[in-house]
Amino acid sequence: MIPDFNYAPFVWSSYAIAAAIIGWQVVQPWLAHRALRRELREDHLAEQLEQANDA
Amino acid sequence: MTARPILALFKRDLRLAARHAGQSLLPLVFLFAVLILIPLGVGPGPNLLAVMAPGMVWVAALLSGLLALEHLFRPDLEDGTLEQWWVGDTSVLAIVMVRFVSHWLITGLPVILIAPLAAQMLYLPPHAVPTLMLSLLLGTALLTLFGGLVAALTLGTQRGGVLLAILIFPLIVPVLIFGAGATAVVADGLSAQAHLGLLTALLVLALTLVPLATVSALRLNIE
Amino acid sequence: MQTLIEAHALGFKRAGRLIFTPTTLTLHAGQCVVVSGANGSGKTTFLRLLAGILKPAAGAIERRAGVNFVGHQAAFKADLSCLENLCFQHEFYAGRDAGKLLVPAISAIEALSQVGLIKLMRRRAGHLSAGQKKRLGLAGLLVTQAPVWLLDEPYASLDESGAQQVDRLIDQHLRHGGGVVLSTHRRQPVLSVPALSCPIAAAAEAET
Amino acid sequence: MIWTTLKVGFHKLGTPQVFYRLSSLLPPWLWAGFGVCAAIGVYQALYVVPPDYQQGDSFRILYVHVPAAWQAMATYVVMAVLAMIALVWRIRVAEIMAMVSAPIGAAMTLLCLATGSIWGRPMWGTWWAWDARLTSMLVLLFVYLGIMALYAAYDDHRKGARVACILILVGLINIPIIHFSVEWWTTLHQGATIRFFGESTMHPSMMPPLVWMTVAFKFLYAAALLTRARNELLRQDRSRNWVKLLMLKST
Repeated sequence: MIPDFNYAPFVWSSYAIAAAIIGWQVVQPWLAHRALRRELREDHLAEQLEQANDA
Repeated sequence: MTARPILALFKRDLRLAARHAGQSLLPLVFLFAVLILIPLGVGPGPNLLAVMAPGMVWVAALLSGLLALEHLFRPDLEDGTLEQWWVGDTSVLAIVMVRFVSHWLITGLPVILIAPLAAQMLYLPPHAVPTLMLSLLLGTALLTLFGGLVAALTLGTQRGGVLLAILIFPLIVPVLIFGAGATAVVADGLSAQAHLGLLTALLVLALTLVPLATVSALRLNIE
Repeated sequence: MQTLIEAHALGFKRAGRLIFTPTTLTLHAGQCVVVSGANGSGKTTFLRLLAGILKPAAGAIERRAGVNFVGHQAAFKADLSCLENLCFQHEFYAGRDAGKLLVPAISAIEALSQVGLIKLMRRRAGHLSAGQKKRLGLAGLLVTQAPVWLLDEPYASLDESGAQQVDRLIDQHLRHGGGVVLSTHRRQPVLSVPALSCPIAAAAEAET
Repeated sequence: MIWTTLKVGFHKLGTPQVFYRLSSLLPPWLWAGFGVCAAIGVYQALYVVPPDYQQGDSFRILYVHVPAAWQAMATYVVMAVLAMIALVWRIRVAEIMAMVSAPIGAAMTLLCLATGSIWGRPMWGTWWAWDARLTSMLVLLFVYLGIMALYAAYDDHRKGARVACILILVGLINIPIIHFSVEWWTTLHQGATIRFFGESTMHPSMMPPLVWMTVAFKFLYAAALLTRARNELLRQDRSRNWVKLLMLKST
């Protein structure tokens, strides 16, 4: 299934780097979105704690 | 004197460095800027560049190290956290050592890791790269230590920047001579035992004396 | 009544001259001492001597319990959020073994809600107003278990409700067996236990 | 009549909520488009196209190197247009899109430099050469990093974006200058072998995967741009109610 190329290490490392960099373009927004959601939820809980204290 | 405060300080320093990554990666970007300017200035000829490579990489590494010294103690003085080091029984010497280690990790280590790439751009013979990295390891540690001491000394003055560069110049001359010398000698195929040995001796000396001097310099400057 | 700090004829020299006449102060558990004196008479320097930041040029000091000093500037990193700053404060002073308060240190979020900064938990300390920074400094006290509080101008840039809050916190701290030494200008502390006074007088000219 | 609806549409696009809906609906399709084209392109590049008589199989790196280079430069052009719109009409969405393009452009430039350097090793015997095209590509990477650093340095994102947009326009003028100033060196890099307009010296059978990969990179840029822009919009408006309602409701 894996074709054997001459200069194989160079070809495969190039495609690996491409996959890594493109992979990061896919993963980064997803991570950022998840982190923001978690942060907003924590702030929401903190506010509820605040109301509970005032009440 | 448990390790928890030390770990807390270390984590805080790394978190702060990550928070303004632009500022902590400044030495690295400056190193590359210098390394790009040299071939543009001198011309792309491989053999000419190969001769200059050890010296150029070292000068660029030292200059970029200077940029980061300003952020060693001055931010702490300005926001009032520096005087908190003496409140409580955590020994200030340990705190200063932690600050040196975290500063070296943030500014020194990336320079060492990027050195092979930089050497390749200046056609440094590949067999000299390990020595370059080893000498840079000792050199950047020395730069952090001497730089830390000078930064602590000039903390009292308003803009320590210029004074800092002038004061540190004599301290880094031997580091440059032995460091660049070690790489150049290995590039020519000889052994660099002597250079690296002297550099290590200098580092051991600095590791013992500089933190003590820095602590007293800091205490003087927080009055 | 356990003594927390014993300072005997404490003095500090700047450019070779004593700044104030050497002063003696003994702080016992449950006591609040107000350091009084004219502007520039050396109140802050005296507090920093007590905290151990400055080395005394005259006299001696003996601290029998952990100390926490809050200066004019609340000592926080502007780039870190309030929560991160407090977590660091708790971690940094947690290692202290010198005499702890019986009361367990409260969590960072708890401390923030007590000083009314809970909504700003995520905000960077650098973006706070002067009053809010002062409250963050107080929250820093709650997060550590240092029995001795050394407060330099705790009421500065705080509104009346903030000042009352400071008094409440000091009262609570004294009830837990802590001690407080503070310097203040206009606003005097209003406590259940009357505060003692420790005057700072300018150094006599003759003394060199 | 059309002109007015276009103008209204253009400005309506600028309001955050409208842009949020747009940047939530489009990306899935764009990511899908990227996936399909990349799959076909990579398959053809690795399995279908015969090895080159001179370079053997190492020329297959071309199918990643060249699209990345084109995309790096195309991204900069798009970013400059967005920066122009942001500076002239002060449209916040254009500012966000310009700022968010910088990391993608930097990634493409990095990919181009890395794959080019790896391809250069067997062909020219060295990882790096101070050659016209390589040097100007490296400078382009520094321009991208500078834009990202400048934007990150400001706490006030509107001001930071405007300052960075000015830097983008300055960079736009600077890049052709750098390209031609280093052009006078003896260039190791091969001449332009792929010309759409002129007669291309590449063997036609090698062409299809390159087309697929280039289209794939366009999809990638569009998808990454909109997804990152949506995140940046949410991050900037996180204290607003519409973000809070949105983020907390859809747990």
